[in-house]
Amino acid sequence: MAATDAGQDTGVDFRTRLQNWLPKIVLAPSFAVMVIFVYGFIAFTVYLSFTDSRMLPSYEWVGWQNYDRLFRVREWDIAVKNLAIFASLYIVICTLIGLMLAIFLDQKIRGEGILRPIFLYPMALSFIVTGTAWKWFLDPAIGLENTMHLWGWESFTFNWIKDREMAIYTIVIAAVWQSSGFVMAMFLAGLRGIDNEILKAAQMDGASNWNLYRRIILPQLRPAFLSAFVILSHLAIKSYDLVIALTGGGPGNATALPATFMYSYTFTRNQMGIGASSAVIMLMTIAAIMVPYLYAELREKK
Amino acid sequence: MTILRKLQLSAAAVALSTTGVVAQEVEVLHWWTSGGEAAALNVLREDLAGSGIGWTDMPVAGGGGSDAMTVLRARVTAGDPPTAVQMLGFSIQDWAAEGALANLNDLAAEQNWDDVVPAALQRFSTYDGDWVAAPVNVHSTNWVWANTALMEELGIEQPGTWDEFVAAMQAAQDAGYTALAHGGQAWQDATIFDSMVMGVGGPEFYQAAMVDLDPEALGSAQMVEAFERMAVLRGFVDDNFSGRDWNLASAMVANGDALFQIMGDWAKGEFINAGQTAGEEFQCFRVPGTEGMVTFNSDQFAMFNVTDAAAMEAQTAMASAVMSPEFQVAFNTVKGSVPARTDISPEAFDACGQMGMAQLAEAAASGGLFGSMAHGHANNPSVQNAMYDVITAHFNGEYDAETAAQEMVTAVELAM
Amino acid sequence: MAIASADTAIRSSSFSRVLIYLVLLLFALFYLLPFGIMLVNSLKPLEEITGGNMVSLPREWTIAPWLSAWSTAQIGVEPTGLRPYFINSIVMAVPAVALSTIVGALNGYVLTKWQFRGATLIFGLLLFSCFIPFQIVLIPMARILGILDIAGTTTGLILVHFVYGIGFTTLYFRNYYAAFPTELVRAAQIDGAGFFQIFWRIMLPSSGPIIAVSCIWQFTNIWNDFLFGASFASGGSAPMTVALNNLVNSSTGVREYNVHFAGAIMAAAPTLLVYIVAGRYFVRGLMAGSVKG
Amino acid sequence: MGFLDINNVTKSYGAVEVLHKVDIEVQEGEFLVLVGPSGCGKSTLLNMIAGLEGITSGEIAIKDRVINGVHPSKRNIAMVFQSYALYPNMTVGQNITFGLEMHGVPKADRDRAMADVAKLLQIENLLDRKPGQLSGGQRQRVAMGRALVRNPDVFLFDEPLSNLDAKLRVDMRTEIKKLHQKLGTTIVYVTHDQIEAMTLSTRIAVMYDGYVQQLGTPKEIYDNPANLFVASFMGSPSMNVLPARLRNLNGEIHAEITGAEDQPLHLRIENAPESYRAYLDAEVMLGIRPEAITDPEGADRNARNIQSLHNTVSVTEPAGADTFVSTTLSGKDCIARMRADADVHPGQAFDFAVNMDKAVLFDPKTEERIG
Repeated sequence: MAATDAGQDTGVDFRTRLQNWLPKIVLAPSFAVMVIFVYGFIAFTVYLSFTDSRMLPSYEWVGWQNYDRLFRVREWDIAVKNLAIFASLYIVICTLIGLMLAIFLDQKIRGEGILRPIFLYPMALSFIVTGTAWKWFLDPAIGLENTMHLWGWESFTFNWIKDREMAIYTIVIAAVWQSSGFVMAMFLAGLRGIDNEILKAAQMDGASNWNLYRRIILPQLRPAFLSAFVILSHLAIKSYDLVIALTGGGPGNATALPATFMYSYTFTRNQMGIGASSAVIMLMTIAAIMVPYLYAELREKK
Repeated sequence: MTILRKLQLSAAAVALSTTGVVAQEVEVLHWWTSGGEAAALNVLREDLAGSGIGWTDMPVAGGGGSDAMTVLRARVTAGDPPTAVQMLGFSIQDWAAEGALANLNDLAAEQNWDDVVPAALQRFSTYDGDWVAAPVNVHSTNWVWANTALMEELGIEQPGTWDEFVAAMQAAQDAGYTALAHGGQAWQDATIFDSMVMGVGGPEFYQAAMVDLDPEALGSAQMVEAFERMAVLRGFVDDNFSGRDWNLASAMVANGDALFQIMGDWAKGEFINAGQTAGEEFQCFRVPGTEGMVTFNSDQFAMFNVTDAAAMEAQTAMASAVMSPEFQVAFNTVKGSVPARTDISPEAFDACGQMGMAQLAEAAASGGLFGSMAHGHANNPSVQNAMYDVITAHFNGEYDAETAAQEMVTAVELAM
Repeated sequence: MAIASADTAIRSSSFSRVLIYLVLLLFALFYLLPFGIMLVNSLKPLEEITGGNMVSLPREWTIAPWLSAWSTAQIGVEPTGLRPYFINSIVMAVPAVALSTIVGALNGYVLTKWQFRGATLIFGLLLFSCFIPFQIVLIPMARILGILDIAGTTTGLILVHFVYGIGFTTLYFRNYYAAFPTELVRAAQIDGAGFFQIFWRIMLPSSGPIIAVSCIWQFTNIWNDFLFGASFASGGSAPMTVALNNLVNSSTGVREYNVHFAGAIMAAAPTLLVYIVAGRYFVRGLMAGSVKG
Repeated sequence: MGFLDINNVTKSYGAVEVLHKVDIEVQEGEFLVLVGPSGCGKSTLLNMIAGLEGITSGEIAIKDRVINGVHPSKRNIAMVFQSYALYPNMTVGQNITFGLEMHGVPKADRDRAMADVAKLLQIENLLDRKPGQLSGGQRQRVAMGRALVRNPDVFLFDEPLSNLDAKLRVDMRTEIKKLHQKLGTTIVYVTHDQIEAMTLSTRIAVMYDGYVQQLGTPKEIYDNPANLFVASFMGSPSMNVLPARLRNLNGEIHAEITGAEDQPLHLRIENAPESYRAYLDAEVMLGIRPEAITDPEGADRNARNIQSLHNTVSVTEPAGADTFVSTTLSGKDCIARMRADADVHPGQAFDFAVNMDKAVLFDPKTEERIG
């Protein structure tokens, strides 16, 4: 798609030569910034994970010791298991709700202009802002359960946030609340991008609504599914303030996630080496998801 | 260590290029950000303003100071440390070990700090015999807060032993009240655990287990007993305790919904805020079994290395102001804690405050004054948090007492 | 690029339409609930909150918490309320959003219309940078800001937000410009327009929706950031989130929940406003580019 | 030396050569059409003239100035794109004058130039509109206006009519032809549509697979295609190509083909060139345009060698002006173009009149024309 690739020519005039260099010059600062601030820092973190850094970085090499310790710490196990539960539920539920809302909103709904921002706004708020409200709402003594009791539904119980086994699901609820609207917007954009003639054709072919969606529309939303998956998995892995605001990792350590684990070890517990090794594992997980996706996407484009 | 030296070199370079603009100023990193405690800190600011020293406020709340410590690390790494930083216990020692703190020996000698500050506090304010921090207050953490009206209604006397304490709570529970108001957060769990360890084993055992981290003490029968007492307390806590903020637990006592709360002396502010008076609507007494002993934490201002003379002067002035009796009184009456100096008149303090001051002096003299593990004054943060993990897991029913004691041994070993 | 009329005219019975409306309304309620709790409690006196049900409507309405949070609440040693920090946040967010959007647009332009060997690889690397956990950059970033002598300044903070925003803005613009006809660029070249003239005169005027997406995304992220704001801004220049956190998270003080909620809503107001005002461009912009991958 | 010289130009992407030694000389005022199927390299060649793609080897010169490596805007060319490439954010007027503005032409001159062009193309009333508000034909005019206003040495057209509907395409075709006749400009025009090529051009370069297959006037190309590709690509319906054998019957050369019932049929070739003798009794490909096969009454009066051919009609397709008649020859469908009122029915045994003046022969192996 090169607009000019006179690079392989002989005898190029100055203006053209400048024009050929300009794109590279323009991209260069971003490239430099990225090499230093992203990949340099990643390299630094990888290095730290092999040192005995505690409060501040140290350069004393200790080999795999931090990784060895990391996998012996019970909290890390919990954090990883929690992430597995959290990420899978979060991604699936967000996608389902997002898709459902998008399909419903796409039915020539009156008031779409009001509903859409309502669905979308939680993405605009940080959990520093909404954390307390969520905590109250989920707290059985003052929130939903209490309100139901006041309204006369005495047998109603909703005490997940206090329950070691269930607390992680309250994190899922709050996380779904925050991002499902965003997923809805992506699917809605995908739906609106589908050629109407195809739908008309399918309807003339006698496809029922169910089949229309299953066979015609959903397959065409594949790019939206992919984008949603990538954005959601990255949000899931990076989830931090959500947990801190809602449960602080509790009850006990029942809702710790790798991101909270990493922060706690690096900055609160002065075990920067172990914190770095957990960060490296997280980065590798992200890379395992992202690299194949990026490779497929970019190769296809080329 | 070596990198920190390098950092300082660059810090010096930075300082050379930037200072000299404002004559005298202190930048203070702290997490006393709102309400009464921030207002109390303002006393200090105005004090300094009186001597022509500016105050750049750098408050970072959250996580009981852990966010502030993260920020501090960023600032030091950037070669731009604040003048003074609010700090707890072992953090001061860690930063001093990195060579990041200033030497206050001249001022301390001049003002005779060695004699007026209890030795147990000096353990944290000094490093290698050099003064590096100015202590602001002493919080004791082994207090029980009780609702007077409820005690009268249930016919309960102030309990003097563990058994009486349990009996009193049983009575409250039988009468349909919450016996023990508690918030299920790791540091709150650990706060009551401190008192249990102290109550079961006394000072020597506390020293061996929580400070010296002796594996034998950590896995001993006494430790099992301490955990069993935790389980007993768990039986008196209501079902909704998990994640509750400590001040909501205090409110339960103040409102007469709960009988007792085990909490540090900052809880007093909640009662006073509810319009109550110490010794009248609410009572304070030491956790039964820990009388004569005090587990404490102490907020201190650690002074960071500054390079030019004006900044050093301002820093010294600030340390001096922090240690002045006027500020110690003004601040601690608001904060609920007691002064870090033992030579201050208790007049200005309320009943609980006066009791606290007397007991602090007494414990300091008898060797019963110990840093609180829950508040980072018994061991370093990695061990502290490893203990948190075990205590919280046990309190939430994941371990029985035997397993918990065993887990203490392994968790501490891993964290060292 | 108007939104194609919702002509996905799938006929459905009136019964299922009622059902659809019902579901949509239920979800709207679900989404509004936490904000509702905040709003209701910010209008109550404190005793009503600590004494009673936190979900019920105020018995006595008051705007005192709002006034307090805005101008008199204690944030650190000074009772300034959130007002000065609000301005800090704007001073920080506006240039950071503008810079990262402009650079993202230029990058997207280069990556689609002036591809050279290795450009795709650079884009891949740039994209992966969106996914770096911010906690790990704290220490090395602090060091670099120190070396650059902009530690503790708003400039430093703008740099940080700019750096970690480029990945996303480049992604958005690249996907948008990929669908932009290359013939236009060629026509402009023949007409004699240079690299920047083409960008300025041809590309940018047609980039409305994606500029909106990029700005919304960046503004939300930067405005809501706490970690960088707390670590890299010094006291007086701290952004809103840090001040809000200082207001809400006092460790051992009395908690004025009504003031906290009022402050929280204030802190959220600009991002909410951006979503409501520019939100309709959001779906349009997503449609025009990013969803198509 | 011509006005626009393309000398031995090649283009490679990496190791793949996509254009092979193209050599074309265009005279001033010529209308050169590059025609060929997609992927033949015609657009690449045009882009190389425009400077939008680099030249791997060889030279391109305009007015004796070598323009390799010269920036597109410095070549004094103008280009009309398939999608018109109108800047969506500018009005029609701004679109037309953008190039002048970029070249630093003062506003007054730009406006005058714009007024002239607008008048020429009858788009005066559209000047304040945005491209989005125009119909396809109007956009086409604006795109041409944008090219015309620059008064360039060479106009480049990249399939400018392919986005229009059939009717409009014919109208615009005529209009472009008129403009060319009126202004006498030099034009290089790319299309895949052979009718456009035939109608518009003064010369055609037929391209396939990166090679110029044949360069010549429309008549040369049509009547004497250089090879089988050109023969079948140019003309619609395309030339009938039938396997045949050359026979020497009574001292005269005949092409022998088979009819619908496999009966041998012989078509005499007059004035056969010497080169045909080499192919006697060998297999050749016989190419006959549909219009060279008619009913006897409709045969060309001026033709010297009309051969009669008796064969069965398989299908008739009345198309208004003409009737297309299919018959099977040498096992292949062969199409004849007849008068509308020719009396032909399917299944009928019919006497076709074949104008052998127009017949050409190809070597089946090299696919080159013999002769």
